[in-house]
Amino acid sequence: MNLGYILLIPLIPLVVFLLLGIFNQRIKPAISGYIGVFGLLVSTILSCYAAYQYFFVHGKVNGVYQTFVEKTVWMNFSDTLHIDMGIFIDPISVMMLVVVSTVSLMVHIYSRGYMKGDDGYTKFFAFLSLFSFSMYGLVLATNLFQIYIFWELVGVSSYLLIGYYYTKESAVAAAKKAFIVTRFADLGFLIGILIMGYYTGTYDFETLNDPEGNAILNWASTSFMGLSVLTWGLILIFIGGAGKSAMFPLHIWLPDAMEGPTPVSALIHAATMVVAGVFLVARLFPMYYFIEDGFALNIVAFVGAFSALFAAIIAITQTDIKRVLAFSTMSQLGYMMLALGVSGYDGHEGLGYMASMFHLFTHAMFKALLFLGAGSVIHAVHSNYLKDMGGLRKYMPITNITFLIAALAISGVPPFAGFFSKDEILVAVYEHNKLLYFVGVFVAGLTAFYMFRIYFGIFWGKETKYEHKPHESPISMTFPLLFLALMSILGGFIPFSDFVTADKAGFEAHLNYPLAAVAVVVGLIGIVLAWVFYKKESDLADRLANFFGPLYQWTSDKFYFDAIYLFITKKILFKRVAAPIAWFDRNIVDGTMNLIGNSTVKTSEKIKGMQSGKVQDYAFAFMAGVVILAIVFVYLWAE
Amino acid sequence: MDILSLFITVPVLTILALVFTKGLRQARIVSMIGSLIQLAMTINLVFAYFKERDINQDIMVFTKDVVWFEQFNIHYAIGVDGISVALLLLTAIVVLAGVFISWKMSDLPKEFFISLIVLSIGVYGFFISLDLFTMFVFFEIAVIPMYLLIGIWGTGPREYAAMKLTLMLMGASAILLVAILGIYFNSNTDGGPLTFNILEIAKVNIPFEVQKLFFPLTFIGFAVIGALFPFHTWSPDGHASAPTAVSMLHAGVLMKLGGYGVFRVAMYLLPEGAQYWSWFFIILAAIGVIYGAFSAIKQTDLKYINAYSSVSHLGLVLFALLMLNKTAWNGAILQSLSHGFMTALFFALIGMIYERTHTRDVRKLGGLLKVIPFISAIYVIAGLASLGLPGFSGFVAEMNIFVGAFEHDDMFYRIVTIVSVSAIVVTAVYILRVVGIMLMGPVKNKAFLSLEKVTWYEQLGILLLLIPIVGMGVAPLWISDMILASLHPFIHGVP
Amino acid sequence: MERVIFYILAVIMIVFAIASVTSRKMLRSVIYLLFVLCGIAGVYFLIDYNFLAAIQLTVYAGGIIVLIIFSVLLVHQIEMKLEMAKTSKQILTGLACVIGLGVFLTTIYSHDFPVVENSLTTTTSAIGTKLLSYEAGGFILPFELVSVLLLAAMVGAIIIAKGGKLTDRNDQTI
Amino acid sequence: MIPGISIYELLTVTSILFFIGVYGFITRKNLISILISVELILNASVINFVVINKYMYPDMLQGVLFSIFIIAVAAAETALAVSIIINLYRQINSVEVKDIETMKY
Repeated sequence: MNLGYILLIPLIPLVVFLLLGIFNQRIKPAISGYIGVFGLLVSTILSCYAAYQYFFVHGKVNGVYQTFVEKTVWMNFSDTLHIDMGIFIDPISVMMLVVVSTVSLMVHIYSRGYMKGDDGYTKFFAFLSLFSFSMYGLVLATNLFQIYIFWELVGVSSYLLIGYYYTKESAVAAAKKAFIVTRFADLGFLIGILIMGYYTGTYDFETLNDPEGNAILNWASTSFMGLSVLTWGLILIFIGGAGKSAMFPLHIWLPDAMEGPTPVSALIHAATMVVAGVFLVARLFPMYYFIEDGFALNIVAFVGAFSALFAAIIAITQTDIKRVLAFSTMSQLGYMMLALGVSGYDGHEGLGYMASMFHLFTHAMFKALLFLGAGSVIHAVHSNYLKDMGGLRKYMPITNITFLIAALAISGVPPFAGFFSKDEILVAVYEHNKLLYFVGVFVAGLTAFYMFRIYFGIFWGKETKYEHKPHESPISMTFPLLFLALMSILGGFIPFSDFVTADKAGFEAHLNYPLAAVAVVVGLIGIVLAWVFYKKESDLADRLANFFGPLYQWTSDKFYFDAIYLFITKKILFKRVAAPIAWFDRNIVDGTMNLIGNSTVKTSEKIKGMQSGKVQDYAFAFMAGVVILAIVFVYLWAE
Repeated sequence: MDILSLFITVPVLTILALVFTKGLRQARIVSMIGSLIQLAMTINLVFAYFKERDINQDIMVFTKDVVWFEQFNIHYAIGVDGISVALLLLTAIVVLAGVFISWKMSDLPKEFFISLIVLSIGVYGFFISLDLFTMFVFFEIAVIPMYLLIGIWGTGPREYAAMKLTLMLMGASAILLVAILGIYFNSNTDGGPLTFNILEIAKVNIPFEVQKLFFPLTFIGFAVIGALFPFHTWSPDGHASAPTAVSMLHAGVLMKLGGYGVFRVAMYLLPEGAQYWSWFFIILAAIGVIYGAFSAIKQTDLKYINAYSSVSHLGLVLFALLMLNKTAWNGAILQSLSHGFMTALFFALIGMIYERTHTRDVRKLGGLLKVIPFISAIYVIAGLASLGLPGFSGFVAEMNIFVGAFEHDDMFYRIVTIVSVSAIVVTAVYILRVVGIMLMGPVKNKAFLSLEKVTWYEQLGILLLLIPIVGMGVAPLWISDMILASLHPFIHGVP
Repeated sequence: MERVIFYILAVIMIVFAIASVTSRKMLRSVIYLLFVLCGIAGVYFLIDYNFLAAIQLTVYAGGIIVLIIFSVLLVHQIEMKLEMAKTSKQILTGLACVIGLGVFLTTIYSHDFPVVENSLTTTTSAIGTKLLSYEAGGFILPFELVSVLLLAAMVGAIIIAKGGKLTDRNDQTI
Repeated sequence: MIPGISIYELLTVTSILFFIGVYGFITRKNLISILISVELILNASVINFVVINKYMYPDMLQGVLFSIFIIAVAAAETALAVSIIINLYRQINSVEVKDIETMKY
């Protein structure tokens, strides 16, 4: 398989970024928009072509999808360890290429309308291209270090884009928070990489993931505190992934990241970057699965399940629609982690893996659609808050329909995409652990409920008085909505299990009707409840909120996790660590040095007095000296 | 004249030319030409080095040896390997950038540029010397002009800062001199003629007891200028008071003498001593790394923030050197280079901001991204480079250091490594804090709205420094391999 | 007889020496010094160096003392009280002197001087011959040197004493 | 030599005189008093010369001759010192030691 053109996929956005970044001031905004869209379009076409080539033409040999690697040494650490740069083609990376390209292209097109007239129009497209480049690099990474490199780059593009409205204090704070929290998680990732590199002697995915390879067979050779060091490494790497994918308790940055422009939220914080954590676990899946019998994988499963539940509960009470979507994203990411966590490796055992990837795919489509739809709404009413909306279906028909499709998809209503992927996740979980299954089903119900809560809140319900009459968005914004809606409908029918599986061999997946029925029924219950609460103009919701009182308050305040983090950083790290250290430095360390200097000066002041200029004093000193010397040499030292 | 001695001769000629100049315009033109020639020579040296390396596998190439003090066998012995070539390149670039940044140095311009170039002579000489004594002489040549540069052209409590800096560095020099003499008198164990030549001494097996005694002296003597905790306190005050170009040169180049000296003298000549003492200094260096980062969080003066950040980053250099393996050493040298460019860039930017807003207090600044976009954007880039973002030099260096440090398989090393690694988070905190307060947010002061845009010489200075940062970060292979190859002979000394 | 005289002389010398260095009146101090010098001359007589005793009396008691008295008269009101050093300093110096004296005395007493019993009288002519002898062991050179020294001292003293001119011309003051 | 008086007693006396002179030299605050003390010291040493000459080497004259020289030198020195003192008094109107400490620091 010829990989040369795949190299172009990440490089084109990079060139676009450099072009727009360097000639920022000299390019007319309209042109820069076209440059950005055009660049991405080429990348998308190439990605689709690559996917076609891989899945249908060259990829499969003897029923197993092959891995194609092309790489070059980027830097040498030592004789054995080095960082390579290259491209790594296997089912999940190709699938990710398609996902990233599609969503990114849609977001680019959408942004031309959404960002129109903004000061930093060119800059915005430059950053988007930078992000696309980094994300492509991430999914194509051949080794742990390469993925880490692009991991950081997507982090920084996310930082730049969240802080895009940099004159707004809250955006700056959110950007900073996102970067630092993920950076903290990356610390775990980095240490994990170091552990992996040291104990296995390689960073290459190919070598690491080989089930017959050294790393997996010899995992038990070194242990630390009762677990294999590789398990520790995997757990630490998972921390990195959890940071990017906003898993509990590193999720706090994601809701705040909604301060960025809405297309950014759709691209980075819903469809692509946040799934990097899931992708990372999937990328190292054989290691997770084989080492220490999947100990680390169990952690992934439980963290995923808990995050899914936790986020879904919070999502119910949020009033900012973007935040609802953010928590929904976190919840769905938890789903994917959960699916990975319960997956096996061979054949049908690997259903969870495949379901997770499937859900990643469908979720990217409908969640991007939800965000873009929300963006369209926000564009129309100039507010993020549910209270400022209502009855918009009359003014924004396309947005209304597409949003409804996305909401149905995420709620798992057949035949929309979410139904298929979610069903497979639930089947996989059911086969693995019943408790987690119930959590999953419950979350599915909650998801349907909060999605339709905002759907009804926005498009139905009581009509708010609008200052400007809301109107449908321009074609540049509605086209992506329609396209993504199409994907949300059709996406579910892709036979994913043929393409993307843990052992790369593919298997026949069937719908498990009883379980599917349960999930659908729970979803519908959620929708109906939402109807009851929010469709009618009733105070039922308020009464319920009052009934739960403090519990509602807790949830609405996101269980005070922000406060806890704030306490740790501001009160403990800043006040109790950094400030004392700064004080210590100025007063103790520097004080010591100054003390040495000052005492020298003082001593010399004192000694100076001895140089009185009086001959008699010198005579006295002379005589005393002679006497002392005489005593010493005549009596004490007289041999 | 051989290729290396030109590095001393050209600045001397530049100084001679400067003596006959009048006024700022002539002085800066002459210094610029001198520095340009120097940079061209350095680039030429890089290519010549690669060519020479193919045919010459000695530890040092382009060597030359002239006796200048026969009684004590002191030679003017010079030569370079990949490490010194890299550091010479750093020096040449930073000096030229420094000249550009000082384009408008209006009081006593001639004297200012002369001092600057004298300082650079010391640095060049230090990097090419192979004779301990000559090296020491150049070291002192580099340190002394600092006093004048800060004391005369500085701001704030400049006499205090200059005095503190000079005294601490002189104190270190005194310790260093003792160490050098200690090495000298043990440089020939069978009673033959004593020597200062590094390569000669390296062949001799200095007794363990002697190494044990003199390693800490050598290490501290050099590490004070490399801002080893707790001997770093000259650095914040010194940098805060120094004029921009001097801060750049000092943090960018002069502080590298410490790491280089530790590497060339302490590690190379006293390997067993290094082995014996490493745990102790590793603790100090690791404290320095994390401590500098935390201190930087609480500072409000931009220069202080950067000075503490230097403490942290250079702590990492010493930390890596003490790891005593090739990967970490490679990281240490790369970190020296990377930090040299980055911190020089930072100080240049801080100087520009200060020149325009007349304050360095971050709390008084705000929204600069709107009013001086070029400088602010570069500041963001420099900040991202400083926090070790891939694509910039800092990442390459730090990863080498961490991977190298991780090669030690015992609890102590693991803990100190993880502590040092965690500094990357703290670094992110203080960098983003400044970026958030100073560059982003609303414009706090109406007067800022009419700030002067960036000028061509400032842009030149910035680009000079930015290009190597990005270059090293994107394509580290050639420089990293050049250094790695040069590390071979050194690593063999370590037991 | 000599013993008694010696002891008397010794007591006189010591007492007046102490008085001389502690007296708070300038002139008295000089006079006490005169007594000490006379006592020393007495010792010379006892020891049979008559010529030396004569010199002591003429040069010291006669010349130097007069010189000092003149200078006292020139620069002081005679009755002016002298300033004394701080008590602590006096005690400290006294202590150092006593210790030094102790060192001297113990050294002297622990040393066995090879004393030659004799009662030779040195004649003045012998001194004169020796002083002007230019044979081996002769003192002609030092003698001449001292004469030059005295001349130089005389010239110097005159120049310095009338040195006002010098400073006036150079417009200098200390 | 003095019948009945040993060299020790003589040396004791001269030592005492010497230290009295030293004491005076250090404690007095007046240039003339210091001069007096110096005379005491000189005399103490002169006696030593003479005594040792007489007691130990009676057939030689070196001690005596040196005494003569010392006296001559002392005379010269006193003359000079007095002239300096007078000159100084003319200049600064004082002969106190504390007024002439320009050697200080």
